[in-house]
Parts: sequence; C-alpha cells; structure tokens
Amino acid sequence: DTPLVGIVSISATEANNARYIVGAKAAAKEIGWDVSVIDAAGSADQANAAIQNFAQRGSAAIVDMVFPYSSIGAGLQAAKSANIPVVTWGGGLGSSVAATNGSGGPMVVPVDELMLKAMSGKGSILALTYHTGEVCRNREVELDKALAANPDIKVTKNEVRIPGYFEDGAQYANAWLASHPAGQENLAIWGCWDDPAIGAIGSLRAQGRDDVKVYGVNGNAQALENIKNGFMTATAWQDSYTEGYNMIKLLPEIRKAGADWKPKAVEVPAVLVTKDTIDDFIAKHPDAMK
Amino acid sequence: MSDVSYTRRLSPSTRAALGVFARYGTIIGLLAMILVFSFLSPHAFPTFSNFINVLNQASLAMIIAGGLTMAVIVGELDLSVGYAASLHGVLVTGLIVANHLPIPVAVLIELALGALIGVVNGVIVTKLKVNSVIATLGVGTVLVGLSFAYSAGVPIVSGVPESFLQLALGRWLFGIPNPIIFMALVFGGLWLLVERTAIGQEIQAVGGNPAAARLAGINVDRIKILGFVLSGMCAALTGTLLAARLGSGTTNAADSYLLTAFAAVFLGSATLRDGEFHILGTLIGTLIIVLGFNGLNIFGAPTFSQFVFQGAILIVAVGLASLGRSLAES
Amino acid sequence: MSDVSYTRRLSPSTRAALGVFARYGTIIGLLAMILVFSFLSPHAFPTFSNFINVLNQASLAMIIAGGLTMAVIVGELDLSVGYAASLHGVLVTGLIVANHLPIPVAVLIELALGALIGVVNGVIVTKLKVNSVIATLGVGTVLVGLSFAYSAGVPIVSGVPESFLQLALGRWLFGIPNPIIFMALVFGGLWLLVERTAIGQEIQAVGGNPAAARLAGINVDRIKILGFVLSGMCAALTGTLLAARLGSGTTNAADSYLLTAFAAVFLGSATLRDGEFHILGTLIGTLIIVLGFNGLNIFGAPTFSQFVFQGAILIVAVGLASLGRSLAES
Amino acid sequence: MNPVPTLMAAPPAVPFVAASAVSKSYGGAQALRGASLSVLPGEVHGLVGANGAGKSTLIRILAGLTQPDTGEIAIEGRPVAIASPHAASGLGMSFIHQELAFVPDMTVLENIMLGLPKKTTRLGLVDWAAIQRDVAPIIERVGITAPLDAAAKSLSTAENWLISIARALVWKARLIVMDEPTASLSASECRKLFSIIRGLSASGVAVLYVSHRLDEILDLCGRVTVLRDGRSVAVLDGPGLTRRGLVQAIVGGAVEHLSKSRDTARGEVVLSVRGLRRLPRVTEASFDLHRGEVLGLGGLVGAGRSELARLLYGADRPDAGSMTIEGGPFAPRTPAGAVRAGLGLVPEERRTEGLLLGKSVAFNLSLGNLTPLLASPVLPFISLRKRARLAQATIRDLSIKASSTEQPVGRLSGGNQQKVVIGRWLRSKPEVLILDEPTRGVDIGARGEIHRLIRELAGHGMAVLVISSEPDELPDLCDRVLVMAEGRIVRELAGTDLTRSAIIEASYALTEERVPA
Ligand SMILES: Nc1ncnc2c1ncn2[C@@H]1O[C@H](COP(=O)(O)OP(=O)(O)OP(=O)(O)O)[C@@H](O)[C@H]1O
Ligand SMILES: Nc1ncnc2c1ncn2[C@@H]1O[C@H](COP(=O)(O)OP(=O)(O)OP(=O)(O)O)[C@@H](O)[C@H]1O
Ligand SMILES: [Mg+2]
Ligand SMILES: [Mg+2]
Repeated sequence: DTPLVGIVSISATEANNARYIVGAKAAAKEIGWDVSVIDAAGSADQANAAIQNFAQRGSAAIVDMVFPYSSIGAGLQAAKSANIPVVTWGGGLGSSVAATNGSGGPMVVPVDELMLKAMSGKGSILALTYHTGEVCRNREVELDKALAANPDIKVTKNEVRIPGYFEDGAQYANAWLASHPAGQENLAIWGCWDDPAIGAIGSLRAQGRDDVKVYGVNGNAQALENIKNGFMTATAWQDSYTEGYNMIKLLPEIRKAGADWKPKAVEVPAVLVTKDTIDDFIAKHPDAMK
Repeated sequence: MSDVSYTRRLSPSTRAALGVFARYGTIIGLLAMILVFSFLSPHAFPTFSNFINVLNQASLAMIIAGGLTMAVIVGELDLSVGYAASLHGVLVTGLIVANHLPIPVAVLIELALGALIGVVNGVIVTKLKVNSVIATLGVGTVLVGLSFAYSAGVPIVSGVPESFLQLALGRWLFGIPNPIIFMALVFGGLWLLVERTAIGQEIQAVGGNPAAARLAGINVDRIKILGFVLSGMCAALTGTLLAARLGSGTTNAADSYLLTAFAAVFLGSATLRDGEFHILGTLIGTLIIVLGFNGLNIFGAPTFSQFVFQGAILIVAVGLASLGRSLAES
Repeated sequence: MSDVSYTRRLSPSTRAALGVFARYGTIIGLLAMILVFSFLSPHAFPTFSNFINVLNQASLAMIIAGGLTMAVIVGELDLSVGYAASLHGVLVTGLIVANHLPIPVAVLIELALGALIGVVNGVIVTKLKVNSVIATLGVGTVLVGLSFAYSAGVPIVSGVPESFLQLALGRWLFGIPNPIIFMALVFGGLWLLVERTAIGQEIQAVGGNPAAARLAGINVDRIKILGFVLSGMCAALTGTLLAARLGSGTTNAADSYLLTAFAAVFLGSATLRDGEFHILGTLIGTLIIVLGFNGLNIFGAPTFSQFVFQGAILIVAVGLASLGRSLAES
Repeated sequence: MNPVPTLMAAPPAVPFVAASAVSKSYGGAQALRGASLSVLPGEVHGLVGANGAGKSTLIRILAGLTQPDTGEIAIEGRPVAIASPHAASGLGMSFIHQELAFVPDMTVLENIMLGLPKKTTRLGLVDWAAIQRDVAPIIERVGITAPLDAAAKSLSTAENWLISIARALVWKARLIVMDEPTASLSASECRKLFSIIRGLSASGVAVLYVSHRLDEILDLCGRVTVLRDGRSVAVLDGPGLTRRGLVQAIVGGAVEHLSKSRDTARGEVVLSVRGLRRLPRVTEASFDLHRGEVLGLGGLVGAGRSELARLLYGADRPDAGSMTIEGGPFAPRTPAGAVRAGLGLVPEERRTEGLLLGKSVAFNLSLGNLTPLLASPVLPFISLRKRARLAQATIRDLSIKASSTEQPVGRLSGGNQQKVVIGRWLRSKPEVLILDEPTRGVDIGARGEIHRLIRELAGHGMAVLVISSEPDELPDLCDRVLVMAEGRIVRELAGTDLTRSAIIEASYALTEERVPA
C-alpha cells in the first residue's frame, strides 16, 4: 500500500491554499505517496471531522491548512491515538503538532515598512482586518507595532467577513473615501490579506481615485495582476508552493523519527513584490500568476 | 367586579395614522436615517458623490435582489442566487480568458445559462414538487461543485481584458457608473413587467393564490418557472458585473449577496403595500441596508454596531409595519 | 374526427409500490449509500469504530437540527440557530476562561440564554407579526454583532480547562462519546414531547393548521414561542459542545451548521410521513448527509464531487419522495 | 325520537348568552351596528340575514376571535370580555365555524381532543386508551363510523363536521354555535345533524344555528334573530315565526320571484362527453351540453359531481373516456388548456380556489381574462384605467356590495365574493360555463340575482352546467337536469319530469339499493 497524506484545507477556493496543495502533490509524487484533499469549507468542526476520517483511513500523515492547532482538538486527539503525525500550514505549532510553516504573521513586516516609509509619518490608513483568523490577527499585531512609532497616522480599522470580503472591502473603502477626499493627505489601504484590498481597489477604480496606495499580503495572482497594472502598491508573496513541497518532503523524516521527533517550524521566506520588482518576479515565478 | 364592557380602543384618526405608518414607515425610516447621518457626518455623508458611490456599490446586490423579488412574488424562495452569481463570475472570465470569446457573446452565454439554472430550479419545484427552499439549496450546492470542477477553486485572473472591466467600471452614459444604469434598467423592466403587463398580472395572481390562479386558466407552473428564470438571469448579470469589477472570477465572491438580497426583499415587503413583495419595495429595502452601512461607517461606528444595526433595522421596520397594519385594522 | 381517449395511467400495484417508495425512499437511499461506500472502502467505511466516529461527528449538527425541527413543526423557520450556536460557543468559553465560572453553571447559563433568544424570536414572530425568515435573520445578525461586541471577533482560546473539553471529547458512558449521548437524550426527549404529551398534540396542531388550532382554543402564540425556545436551547447545547470540541470559542465556528441542519430537516420531511416535519425524519436526514460526507471522504472523492453529492442527494431524495407520493395519489 | 322543542310562551329569566348593542367596523366597513342577540339555555336559536349582514362577525366576537368596538356581552347575566378563543371555551361555548377547522394530518381522535384537556399517565404522557374509553359514547351518539386513528384528511366534509360536534360534546359545552353547517352536507347527513341538534337541545345544551336555508330554520329553531345591515331587526318566535315573516325581515321588503323563461331555444351540441372515468369518484359519465341551455347536475354530496367538473376543466386527468368541443377533439391537460378551448369554471370552494383574497375586486375580476385590458393591440401593457372601468361595470351589473374597485376581495361577505368569481367569466364569455354550487352560502336576494344572471348568459348562447346539492334550486333554474349517484349519471330529467322530488328520488336510487336500511 502506498502511504497516504491527508490534507484538510480551510478553503480550496483560496489561491494560496490551492498552490500549497499543488506543491504538496508534486512532492508526494516524488516520494511515491498518495494525496487526498478534503475541503472543510471554513468550518473548524468539519476540519476536525476530516482529520478524524483520515485517522480512520489509516493515512500516513495529515496536513492541517490554516485552522489553528487550538481549534482542532478533537482531530489532534484522534490522530495522536492512531499515531499519525499532524503538521500545520498557518496553524501554528502546539499541542501534538509535529511541524509547521506558512505562519503568515511576520510576512507583513516588509509591507508595513514600505507603507510607512511612503507616508513619512503623516496621513490616514484604512486597515481591513479579520480577527477570527489567527494569521490575520498576527499581521494586525505587527501593523500596530509599526504604527506605534507613527502617532500622526490615523488608522480606521474595519472587520471584513468570510465570505463577503470583496464586498466588505469595497463598502468600507467607499465610506472611508467619502471622508478622506483626494489631495489633502497621504492615504493608504491595508488588507490583512489581498482579497479585501482587491475589493477596495474596485471602489477606488469606480470612483477614479488614484491617490490612495493599496497594500496586501499573500501575493495571490490577482494581487500580482493589480500590481502589474498599477492599482496595488505592494504585497508580500507567500511561496506556498514551496511551503507545501517542503512540508511533504519532511513527512517521511517525521515518521521515521517517531516519538523522537522534535516539533519545529520550517518557514519559507516571503517575497516583497512592488511595481518595480513585479517583472523580475514573474520571470522567476511564472506559476505565481496562475 | 371590574368593568368589562367594550369601548373602542383606538380613535379613527389614530387608526388612520397607524395605517399611514404601516405603509410609509420604512420610507420614513429611510429618510430619518439619511437625516441623522447627514447631521452626524455633514461633510462626507450627504454629498452627491457619496450617494453615487453608494448606489454604484449597491447596484450589484440590488440586481440580485430584484431577481429574487421575482421568485418570491410567485411564492417561492431562491437560495441559489448567491452561489449562481459566483459561478457566473468564474465562467464569464473563463469564457473570455481561456476560450477567447468576445465579451458580448460571453455575457449573453451567461444570461442564457442563468435562465437555464432558473429553469432547472423551476422544474424541480413545479414538476418534481420539491419545496423551493430545499430545491434551490440543493441546486446552489451543486453549482458550487460545478464551479470547483471548472476552476478547482482557483480564481481566474490573468488576461482579463480591460474592456471587460469597463463593463463595471465605465461610465458610458452622462458620467453615471454603468452598474447603476444596469440596475435602473433591471428595476424599470421588472417593474413594468409585474405592474403593467398581462404576464405581470398572472405573476401576481400565482403569488397570491396558486390554486385560484390555476382554475382561472393561468399556467401556474410556467409562471413559477418564469419567476426562477428572471431570478437566475439577474444572478447571472450580478455575477458578470462583479467579475468585471474585481477583474477576476472567484468561486465564492458573490455568496454573501444572498443574505443582503433576502433582507432587502423582506424589508421591501413592509413598504407601501400590505406585506406583499414588490419591486419598488425591494429598491427601498436595499437602499436602507446600504445607506445604513455606509452612514455608520462614515460616522466611524465599531464593527459590532453594524451587525446590530442591520439585524435591528430589519426587525424594527417589518415589525412596526405589520404591527401598525394590524392595529389600524383591528 | 379522431378520438382522443384516455387510458389509465398507472396500475394499482404500481401506485402502491410508488407509495412505499415515497415513504421509505430516503431510508432505501441511506441503505444504498451505505452499501456503495462499504463496497468502495471495505476496510475503512463499514466498521463499528467508523460508525461511532461518524455518529460522534454528526451529533452536534443533529442536535441543532433537532431543535430546528421544533421550529419548523410549529410552522416557522429559524435562521438564527447557526449564529446563535457560534455566540454560545464564544460566551461559554468566556464565562469559563474570563469569569472563572464552574463549567456546569456556565453551561446552564448558556441554555437559559438559548431559551431567551428563542423567546425573543418567538415574540417578534407572534406579537410583532414579523415573518419568521426575516425575524430570525434579523436576530441572528444582531447575535453576530453581540459576539463581536463581546470578543471583537478574536477566538477565546487560552486557559480553556481540560475538564471543559471532556464535555465533548470524553466517553462517560460505556465508552460512547459524550456528544452521541447528548444527541440521543435530545432526540429521545423531543420525540416523547412531540409524540406522546399533551403539549406535543398542541405543537402538532399548530403546525398542521394554525387557524384550526386557534379556533380550538389552543394558545398558538405560546406554542410557537415554545418551538423557538426549544430551537434556541438546542443551538445553545450545540454551541457549547462545539466550543468544547474545538477547545475555543470562535465568532463564526457554528455558522455553517445552519445549512446542514436545514438540509437534514427537509430531507427528514421526505421520510416516513407525507412531507411532514418530524423528529425521526430529521435523525435520518442528518445521517444521510453526514454519512455521505464521511463516505466520500474515506473514498477520497475530489472536492467538487462532495458539493455535487450534497446538493444532488437533497433534490433527489425529496424529489423522488414527493413525486412518488403525487403519482401514487393521482 | 327526540321531541321538537316546544315554542315557549315565556322565556326563562336568564339567557345563557346575551350580547347587546354590539358594533364592529373593519377599516371603513361597518359590519355590526348595535346588534343584539340572546340565546336561552337549551334552545335552538336561529340567526339569519343576507350576505354581509354580520352573522359571522357576531359569532367571531362571541368566539373571542375579534373584539367589538362597543357593546356588552353577558354569560348567564354576568358581563364578560372574551379575549381569545381559549376564553370563549372556558365560558362553556363551542364553535363550528363557517370554514371548517381541523388538522388534516392528525387522526380523528386527536382532532376530537384538539385543544381539550387530556388525561395523562403518571409519567405525564397522554393516556390515549383512557381518552378513547371516555369518548366512545359520544362518538357513538354523534355517529362517527371512521376508525379513530384515520387521518382527518381522509374523511369527508360531513365526517369532519361530526368531529367538531363530538369535540363540543366532549367539552360539555353549554352552547354550540354552528355557522352554516349544512352548506356542504347531503340531505341524509343533514337529517342526522338535525336529530343530533334536537338531542342536544333536549339535554339542555343551547344551539345557535346560522343558515340561509329557511326551511331548516323553520324546522329546527324555536326562536330566530334576524340581522340586516349589522342591526338585529327582528326576533321571531311562536306563531310569528313563518317563512314569509323571515323573508320580509331579512330583505326588508318584498321579494320578486324568478319566473323561468322557457323560450330559450336549445342550440347545437357544444360539449360532448363519452365514457369519462376517474376512479374512485367518477365511474362513468356521458352527456351532451347544448348551446343556450342550462344543464343541471344534481345528486348527493359526494356523488362525484365536482370531480366530474374538474375532469371537464382539465384540473384532473381522467382514466378513460373522450370529449369533443364544438365537434373537435378536446383533452385538456390543464385548466389553462380548457380555458383556451372555451371553458370557464366557478369552483366550489371560492375562498381557496376562486379568489385572491388579498387582491382587489378589480384584480380578481380581470383574472384569467386580461386581453380586454391591453392598452394597445401591439404592446403587451395593460391599462389600469380600463381595468377599473370594466370592474365598475361588473360591480354594477351584479350589484356587488363593495366600497370600491380597489377593496380587497377578502373583506367582502361570502355572497359578494361569489359574485366576484362569477363576474370574472361575464366578460370573457366562454362557450361553456361550469358553476359548482354557485349559490352555496348566498342569501336569497343574491341567489335570485345569480339565477337571473345564469339564465341571461344562456340566453346569449352560452352553454351552462350548474352543479347544485339543493334539489329546490335546479327545477327552477335548469332546462334539463342530470342526476349523479356514486360516480354515475343515473337519470336525465326534463320538461314536466323535472321536479324536486324526481331529483331526490334519483339521487337516492343507487344508495338505497345497496344500503339496506
Ligand atoms: N376581516 C374583515 N375585514 C374587513 N371587512 C370585513 C371582514 N370580515 C367581514 N367584513 C365585512 O363585514 C360585513 C359582515 O360580514 P359577515 O361575514 O359577518 O357577514 P355574514 O352575515 O356572515 O355573511 P354571509 O352570509 O355571506 O356569510 C361584510 O360587509 C364584510 O365585508
Ligand atoms: N380525496 C378525498 N378523500 C376523501 N373524501 C373526499 C376526497 N375528495 C372529496 N371528498 C369528499 O367527497 C365529497 C365531494 O366529492 P365530489 O366533490 O366529487 O362530489 P360532489 O357530488 O361534487 O359533492 P359536492 O356537493 O360536495 O360538490 C365531499 O364530501 C368531500 O369531503
Ligand atoms: Mg358568514
Ligand atoms: Mg362538489
């Protein structure tokens, strides 16, 4: 029997998730494993069920995508009692998790630095946040840290919903733009990931506003496209393909080590992408636009 | 023993006032809301450009709500509209980017597909006799699956031509954003259809009492299917415009319109007519929701208050209208 | 002139077979599904431990669906259950982690709160006379707002005691996972209530014909409120168990139960009785959905097929049942 | 044999229920203007009046379903406020309303016990065995033969009436109010009901009896209150209680009687039916319907006449048989198809099948016949002005009592609602018009008008099929009558053979052969 790696994805609709899965599949092929993906459609309960089901099937390892380890208690318990290692992507390291990467918090730091440099200490920011997501929360913490040194920058924070982040981003942008007319101060819109920012770009374009800089994180294809067209200022590209690839390559090691395995993070650094670097970037990572 | 003889509880003038309130309550509420927000944010809220921006933003939700109104007028619910719109967004970009179809052709194909989804919904409801909640929930779920099957969940992004984006971002008439134009055309068309045509009379009859409509010689099944078809076509238009606005087709981009549209349609039923669904009501219902959201945001109200506002306005508007109505008639 | 004559469409035996099919179709479907999956995954699917596993997973959705059944039996929809369960999950962890309340006290507070939410829903529907779709959508949205107000959307995680997690993860009786026990208690209790008590008679009457129930002197409003209260309490239990299972309280953790519960309740109405909602039917409905999900997972079917399956099973099961019924009666 | 209550010379001191000076308005419509009513213990009291006189409204007030604007109600001399149906039953009253109220999916026994306190076991569960023992004598007395665990929806209208009566008896009500109970009962079922009513009266239970059938009123009631335009205009008893007296009080003047115009020549065959069957209710029906004739379809309730009408109209599909219309083949698959072929139907259940209660009179009148409303022949739009004008004309022609063309039709009284359903077909002029119980629940004034209307339509060349369960109605109205029994057309009556007694005799022909007394 070929070993099976079970992947539980928070949302296969999301581009980075999809790319991680592609990377994982490529690596699995190389090491001769099978891959099976379950979409938990954003529901932690379904994620737990899916992990339990993989344990039931006797899979060799389980990958948890994005659900924090703290919300998959029942799944981890089932996997542990079946001696199946669980690794996370963006779900953190804790409880019985064996390895993690893609902890997207620190990714935002270069984006924040770029944004604050452009504003040179003055202006207004619309921050589109998503508290329920662990990664988004960590990015917000980083933003707050960076902003602490810039007391003259006013921040408006709005919470987006999933699904509905495009529409929410657009509506929040509309309202914020109404009270921040062009030509009076430095303006920026910050998305805790790309999609809400892309929703906001819709509003900017509909209103013909080109005075607002827009920043995202994750570097999904749509964000890269927007950077190429000049509508988005910068994003941090998460190399989720490599993350998925590396993680799967790690799994046989984890299995071999068994009880001796020391849990660890195996991060892949993010790449800051701006108008200036986009062409180089695409040349180097042509599949990032897919 | 206490006095138990009856006395008239409400004077005729009170009743009349309550009747007015029941009919115009939501409109009064809308105006009051506009006044309050104008007072709170005098520079940002009550401006022409803000109004156009809000309307532009709301147009997509409005179109889907207009279509949904047609389904509820014929007495059925259509829970598939959000999922359908998402699927249309994916497909229309796919048709343009991958299959290199001319934009008008792609859009027409979507509209036809929207009509087809409506026919499927309608046939399941009228011929298989499945409750419309379950039928459209089922069809909607299948549509999500189809969207995955087509795109594997990955948004279709690169190569979306600028001319397609202009569908949503352009201002082809008197500088009015296109979505507003589309929305006005949809609402005007639907209003004329329902209120001023013979088919519209049949649509209203089927919604009012399907058994009586059938015996009066109306083909009830066909009218119900028509309601679903119009709903499906509006979903197609919304999905297409959303893809143009975002520059991409994403599997769940339009899912959240379902709730907004529902709320708008039911708010609308509390407007002007006695608890009936109608097109004009839906228009006003959507305005209340989007202007409320916008006003609260501009004022800088915290996130939680927006949810509370949205939930409360629904209950209060519909509740006061029906309470006023039943008191006025008592 | 041609003679247009009719011939009898269905033989009596065909009709009888169709009648059986209409009543037992969903159960036959369930059995067929089990057979197919057993054949596809002979080692993993048809095992006792997998069955317990599936039932354990399904228990939370079942409890919420059981509650929802009470609301639909009295003729109303309750769209607030998913949001309410999420809120309860946040609050119960908050009460335990931040307010250091003993676990039983926290759970009882949630149940009381669930009942209160039910009363609010019920009063809005019966006294303000707001359509239940809009009322419970409104209340649900307000609950989301309250959840944000309480936790700002941040999941409550750290410091959740192990003893609380045991509520969902423990096996206190004969090695059966606790959620299954809770689920069995809820279903047993609701079944007895509806089928065997005097109040149950009133519940059935209100659902079957509210006008007749009212004329018979039944306090229809009170019974409807009771339906909402039971629905609210089941949502509270589900939310609490979910928080225990996840080890955290998250603003939207239980939202997706709404659709599952709906599908289960409507699937259930196609089971055994002629399109009526009932507790036993809901039990079978949830089993179909959850076993389908589990079987497809274990078999390793691609994502899109899971959506297509879920959508199609709804339509097919309910459609065949009602088609069989109407043909059998024709 | 129960004795007929004797006409009492002096009523006993305290009436069981007394309503005085009760007024009630709905929006603009004044339904009651100071009406009074008193019912003595143990008497059978009649309540009569034209459509819209306010009978049902008065009863709804007693039942706690609506609250009066002004007025006073006393039970056994004590003033009370009846806030809800629950309160009404607490006061010892039980109601059988005009629209039958039962829960179709529940069983006979459950429906009998609906809303009544139930015996429970020690565990708090309903003790159905004990309840069944308790109600057995009542079921026997009322004459329910269906199994107690059958679903109520599988029972006939008559049997559901018996359920309501049984419920009242279980509750030991002191007053049972019946709003037009015989409107959908057969003659034999009526006789059974009457004997039950007499039995109730003899055992001290008062009955308030509403009906448009004056013969029944005269037969059953000791005293009769007459309502006209929301006022109680007369209380008749003893020698003053005559048919003539009642009619005068109801109408407020003399009534002219319809004299049948026999001069309409019957034309060629329009609709021809051969061997139509749909089991179990229609076994075999063959007949021809001619242009310009009024053809009656008589028989007992349940004979299958409405089912036959539905077959003609494409609302149901037959098992076998064939039809032609104007010589061409005719096999409608839907009512829409039948309408296109030139049929029209005034259905039996006007509220559920005939009308959109929430829509205006004008809307209801134009339903199914929208072509005349088109603003122009090329555009698909309709003209609301035309609609209002046509509605106004119809309201005038049929003297429909409505405040305006825009009044919701649900707020009209039963008779006026019926006129709206008929009025719908007045303009579109179908070749064949089927009227199913067109005068059920319609007062004598309106009934005369409806009859005149039917003759007039026939006079204009329409072929009319009238279904009626009242043997009195058909001989006056029809040129020819077919009698149906147990799904078959058993007799054709015309000319001098066409009499009330011939219809009754034919209706029972089959039944009596099969069911020995
Ligand atoms: N819910 C209502 N809203 C408005 N008007 C009403 C309502 N119910 C009754 N009416 C009006 O009150 C008047 C009395 O109606 P009611 O039903 O009491 O008459 P009725 O004597 O029972 O007539 P019928 O013999 O036709 O049953 C009518 O004019 C009717 O239009
Ligand atoms: N599906 C059914 N099951 C049982 N009883 C039924 C059913 N349909 C109709 N009935 C009963 O049969 C009678 C009506 O039958 P039908 O309408 O065919 O006869 P009808 O001669 O037209 O009688 P009516 O005078 O009521 O119009 C009513 O008593 C009704 O309650
Ligand atoms: Mg009446
Ligand atoms: Mg009949």
